[in-house]
Amino acid sequence: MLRFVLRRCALVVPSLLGLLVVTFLLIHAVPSDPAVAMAGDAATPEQIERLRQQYGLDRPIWEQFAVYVGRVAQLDLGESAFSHRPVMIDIAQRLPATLELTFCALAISVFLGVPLGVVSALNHNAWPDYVLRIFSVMGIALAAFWVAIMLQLLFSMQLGWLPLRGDLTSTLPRPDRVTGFLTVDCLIAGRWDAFADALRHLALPALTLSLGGLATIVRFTRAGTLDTLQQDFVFYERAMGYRWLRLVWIFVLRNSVTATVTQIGLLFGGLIAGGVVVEAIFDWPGIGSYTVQAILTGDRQVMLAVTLLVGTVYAAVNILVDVVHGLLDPRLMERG
Amino acid sequence: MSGRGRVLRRREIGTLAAGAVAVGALPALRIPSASAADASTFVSGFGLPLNLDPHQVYDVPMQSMMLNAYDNLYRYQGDPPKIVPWLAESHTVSDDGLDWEFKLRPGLKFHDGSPLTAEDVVYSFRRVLALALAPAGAFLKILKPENVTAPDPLVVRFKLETSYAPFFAAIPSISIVNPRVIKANEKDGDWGKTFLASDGAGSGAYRIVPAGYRPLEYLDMEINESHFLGWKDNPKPVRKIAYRPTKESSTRLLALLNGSLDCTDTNLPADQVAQINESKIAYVQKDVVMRTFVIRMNNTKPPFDNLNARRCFAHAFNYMGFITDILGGYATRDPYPMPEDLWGIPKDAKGYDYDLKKAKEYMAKAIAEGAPMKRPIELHVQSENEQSVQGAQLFQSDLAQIGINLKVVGSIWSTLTTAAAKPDTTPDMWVHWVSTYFVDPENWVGQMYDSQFHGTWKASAYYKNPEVDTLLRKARALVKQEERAPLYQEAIRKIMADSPDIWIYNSMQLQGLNKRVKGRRFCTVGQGAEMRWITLDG
Amino acid sequence: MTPLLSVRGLKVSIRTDEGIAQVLDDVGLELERGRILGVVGESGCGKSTLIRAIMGILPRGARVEKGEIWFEGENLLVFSEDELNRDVRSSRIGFIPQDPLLALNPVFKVGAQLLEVMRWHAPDDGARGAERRKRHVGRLVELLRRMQVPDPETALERYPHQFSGGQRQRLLIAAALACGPRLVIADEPTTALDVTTQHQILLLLRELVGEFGISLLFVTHDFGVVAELCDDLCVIYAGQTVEAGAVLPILDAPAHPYTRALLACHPDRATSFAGIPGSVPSPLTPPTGCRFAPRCGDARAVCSAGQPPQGRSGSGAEVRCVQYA
Amino acid sequence: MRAILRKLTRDLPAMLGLGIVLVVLLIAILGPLLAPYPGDAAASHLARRLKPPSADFLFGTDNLGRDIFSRVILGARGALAIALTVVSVAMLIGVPLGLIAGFRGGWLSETIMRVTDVVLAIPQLVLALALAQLMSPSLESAMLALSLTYWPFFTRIVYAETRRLSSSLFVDALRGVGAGSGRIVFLHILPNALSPVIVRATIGLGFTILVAAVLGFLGMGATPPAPDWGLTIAESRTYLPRAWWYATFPGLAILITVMGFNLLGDGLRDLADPRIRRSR
Repeated sequence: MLRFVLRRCALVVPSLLGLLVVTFLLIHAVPSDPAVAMAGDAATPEQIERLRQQYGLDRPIWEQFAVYVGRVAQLDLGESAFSHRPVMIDIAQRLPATLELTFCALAISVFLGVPLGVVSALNHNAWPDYVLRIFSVMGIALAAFWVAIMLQLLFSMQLGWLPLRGDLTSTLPRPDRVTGFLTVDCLIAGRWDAFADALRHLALPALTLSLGGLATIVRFTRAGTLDTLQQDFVFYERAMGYRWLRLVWIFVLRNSVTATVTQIGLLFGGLIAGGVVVEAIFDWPGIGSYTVQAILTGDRQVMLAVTLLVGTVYAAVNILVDVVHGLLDPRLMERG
Repeated sequence: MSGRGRVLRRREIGTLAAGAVAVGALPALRIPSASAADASTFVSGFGLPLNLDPHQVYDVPMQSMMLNAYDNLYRYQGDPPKIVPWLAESHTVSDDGLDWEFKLRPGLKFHDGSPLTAEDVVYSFRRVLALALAPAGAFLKILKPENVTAPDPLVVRFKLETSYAPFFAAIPSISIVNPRVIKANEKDGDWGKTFLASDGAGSGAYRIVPAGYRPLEYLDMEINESHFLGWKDNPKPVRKIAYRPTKESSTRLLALLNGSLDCTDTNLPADQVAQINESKIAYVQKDVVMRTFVIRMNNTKPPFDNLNARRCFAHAFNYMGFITDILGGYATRDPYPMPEDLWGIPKDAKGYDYDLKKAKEYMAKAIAEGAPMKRPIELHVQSENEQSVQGAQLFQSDLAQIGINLKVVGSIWSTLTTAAAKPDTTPDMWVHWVSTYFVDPENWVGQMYDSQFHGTWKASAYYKNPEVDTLLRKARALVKQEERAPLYQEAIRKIMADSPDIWIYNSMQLQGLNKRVKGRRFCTVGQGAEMRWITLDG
Repeated sequence: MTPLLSVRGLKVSIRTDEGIAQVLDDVGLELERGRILGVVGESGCGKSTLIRAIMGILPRGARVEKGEIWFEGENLLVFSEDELNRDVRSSRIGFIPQDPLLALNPVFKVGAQLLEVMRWHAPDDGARGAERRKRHVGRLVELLRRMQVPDPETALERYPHQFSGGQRQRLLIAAALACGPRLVIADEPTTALDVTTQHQILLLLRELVGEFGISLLFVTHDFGVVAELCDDLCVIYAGQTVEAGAVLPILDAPAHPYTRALLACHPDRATSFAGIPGSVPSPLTPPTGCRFAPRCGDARAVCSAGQPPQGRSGSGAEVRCVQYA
Repeated sequence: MRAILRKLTRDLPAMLGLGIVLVVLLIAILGPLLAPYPGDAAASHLARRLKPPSADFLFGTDNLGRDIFSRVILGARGALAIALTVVSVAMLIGVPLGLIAGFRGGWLSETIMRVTDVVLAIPQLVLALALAQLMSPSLESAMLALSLTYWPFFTRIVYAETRRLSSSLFVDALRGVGAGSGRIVFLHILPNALSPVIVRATIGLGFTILVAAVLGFLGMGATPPAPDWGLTIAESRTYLPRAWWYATFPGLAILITVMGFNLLGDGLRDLADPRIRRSR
């Protein structure tokens, strides 16, 4: 088990390096000159030239790359050319917000999607299956920004149940930062009011973000369950008089979620990057809006760092997925 | 006997129904909404600058932030803007315009309680010059760090290299910072750049709360009880400012309408005005600001190197249609290359009007002179800016009528400014605003049409007229407004005759405000973001 | 005394995309207490559907059109799904599946799966909760030991794939017996095994019938197995019982042409490797007369005219063939 | 074949999907003929800005007074063009790579699959945004970015299928009778690997339309005055919630089209997957 995880981790390093090369080349091919943007609105050409030298932007690209990789190896992601803040700190502040949102969205997708997928499979080619399939496809097909605005109109404006935007009501003091996860920090500080408030702020963006994943999870759970239901052991278990609900929700489900778990891993990477629109509409202080901002201003350090980060999270989640697979299906673990 | 196969079905439907009931029950979990804001907290929708250091960043959001957290020697106040003493009581200038002396008020204090003296002002200016970032632009060429001195704890002296009239106009752009706080947080002689990017070291009416800051997301400030102006003129000031800028225009509107935002930023689209004014809770404040909207033409690229061609384009834009219908009338037609109400405008000069007949005539002339009017022309716009995109589309459909093929190309600010650094990469045409960094013709015509600024985006028409250069340079070196005004008038007449760009309007700033906001004072510099005058009802 | 299990005139149809398939068309069999009945037929003749019908787990689209299934004096066909699950499966009818690897849930420990069955169906001995579970574990260990599963205590903590094929089949036999059923249905339980293991399992089953006082319904396509194990025999062809009676007389003197043909194909007795010409007719379009007529060497005109009547052969078996009418 | 078609016709959602796809295709082909104001792709009519739906303008008008109904119809062609281009390019890159990696094995296969992993790890939106900068925001850069991030899916599918098939008995048999590699790959493996590819492509078409809309929303996709659905929704943000028709109809167009492709793809997959087919 441990060896398995270590081997997977070792495989990740060259992949990340490859990712870094690709991103680096790509970003450096972009014609916008960070020095111009950095210098600001009222800058003179001389000021711009000075900045170019100061940040080594006049050096050959391979040299810039070598310097960069050297620093990344020491876990130094550099400093944003614009905010002059260490990128590491910005990311450490923002990543938890995005992860919190992503986890909640995934949780909604999974807790709704898996049961719906099973129900759909049990009613294969009957009306509940049709209805569920159409609705779950609608989940993917609905543009997130449209859903987001509609949810805002309904829940924040019309009904007034949930806050419109942000991660915490502006009059509430923030809890001390321990983990960076707002809800967790609220709990650590024993701030129940802030905790409830933070959860309420999470609701709409998480719901919006969950829709795309929901459909995928319904789809794969349905296929997996259909597949499992064909297996001999299901007939055997029925013949042996297993209780129906336990048969479906325990004995069948555990066999049919392997494909779903793989999808969760793939979704996770997509959700982090795909949260951009949702974060923008709900003013969520996460990594998505940070990325867009970096791209719009041409902040190379940040673009590189974010790509590296998303790549790492993606790889980590996929290793985790493999581990979960192993736990779900003991046969895989033995094959290694 | 068919019952057996169906037993399953009944169960499954049961499961489904149970799910539906559970979903239906969710609203029952409703929790009463927390009150949006109390009467001591102002939730501001003003945008946040890239970082908090007023010596590194100088743009519109920074202006509105630093007016609250920092103080300046002089400050623009009122509408129309007047430059008034602030930390300084008064100033003197020598006849040659080279020696400037500012006298500070006594008893000034920073947020940490330490006294603010002339030495601190000197440090602040030297820091600006050493960092040489955006706000240094106006000073780098005319001021050496060693020529800023403090002969007395209350006197700051500047000795300029050359006479430069806009020097005084740019004084309010420099914030005075607390060297003791900065030096304590300096790393490798970086002038505390990293520290001040996310913290405060000022003396302003409000104090930055570093724990309440996340770049471009949120910022909290709390009141500075011991601000040098005191609070007698505003007995019930805002205790806390919560900057919560919105990213989406729809969210901004909704937040204002549900009371969770006390003011929007100042870029409210005209089409949202009616919706806000119809609400019970908010209204739209209209203010004329000095911010001109211009379509640039690259005068080095054919056909724009041809005067008749440029005039043709200038006559083909539907100025009033754009202003009346698309901007809902919330802008004033400004045919001049700078704000109409600024001094130095030649009121007798006639601008270009929307007249496709004239445009056609000029087009014929241009073609006769060999200008390639039929080639596809590219107009670059900032994709994220709805207004410029609409303007471009309007232009496109009008030009199509006279047989000119205009292509609208979406782009982003950093790409555009990079491209504008060289004449051959500068697009055929592009669109931008020119905001007020300091209230002086230099901010517009001076930097836009003096050929010495070629290579900066502001001068991206690559217009070159030696007579204009001479006039602008002469005006720049004089101190007295009476002497400078005629020079600018003359220069502008010549520029307008050459039609290097298409000047469209001067902006009217639209800002949504909650009705509980009272006591707002507007000034075009800072866009009414100064909070110390504001009181919240209720 | 009435038989333990008696199936009479069972007709089952399945709705498919192509139309309605008559999978079982008048099947009958009787199983006396304490005896072993072999059900024999080629694949596709309806053996699995018969088993499924007895256990009340027909595939989707299937319908019992006619017939009765009497078990211990009750007609199982009037039982609801719940009643079957509560009162019949495992507790009164045990089941041994064909392929023990596919029949065991691969991702659960064997113990968890066997205990799940006992949890719901083991006779109530008054114990509850943990105590009941402990007794079940004890009973299982005892059973596994009887089944000669090595290391029965730890066996419960292992996963199905960690056993050999023979061991897995022993586990499943234990599972079938765990709740004390009167009847055990075995669906070709030895097909997936090698010959030696097959023989061991058959011996074990033979012993268990007497030992546990059960009756065994043994489905197979292999006459060799029938000869080795069964007391009675029921031959099914194309959804119909064609010959039924005691094993030995039938093996000695098979009456129905199909039985004869099947026996002729068996390696032990085969005279040629010709097999039976043709194939089992599609249940969608069954022949009008005798189902076997198209493949029958002795077919006459009357065979295709209508359903042959039930008759009795010289050895006392019931035969569905005009020859014995 | 007929049996498969019949099964498809019995799958209601899949038929619904097929119907939608056909209608959208028809609209895309006949667009300018169907639109009541075909000139509104580019024209502007300031006098009738932001009019609600009426008999003249079924879906209302937009911020430049253009008929939204016409623009929704005219937008179908662009949406399909994007989707088809992206998926074709992705298939052209992905399928051959998958075949090579699956059939050849060794270091080449290893390299291809590692590169595939790397590309899969690049956040799609980041790449799209970066390319939009690189080539200035336009439909072309959006399409390129989407193609460049979508091909690994095909590579993975084809790789898996090829591996499965090339170790199968019948390929061994072909090798035994001396069939050449090219012949085996193109005549035997490719046709067999095709059905999962087609399924993926169908779903990919819907997916691409959606992501292109998101890019348009972020100002990184189609440029004005293209009657692009995503772009139209992006433009409408300022006018919500008052001009509800502005976002709603293009939104519905995206919804219905994407749903059509997805439902059809799901239906096709049910047919293509032998395990699921068995259950019928």
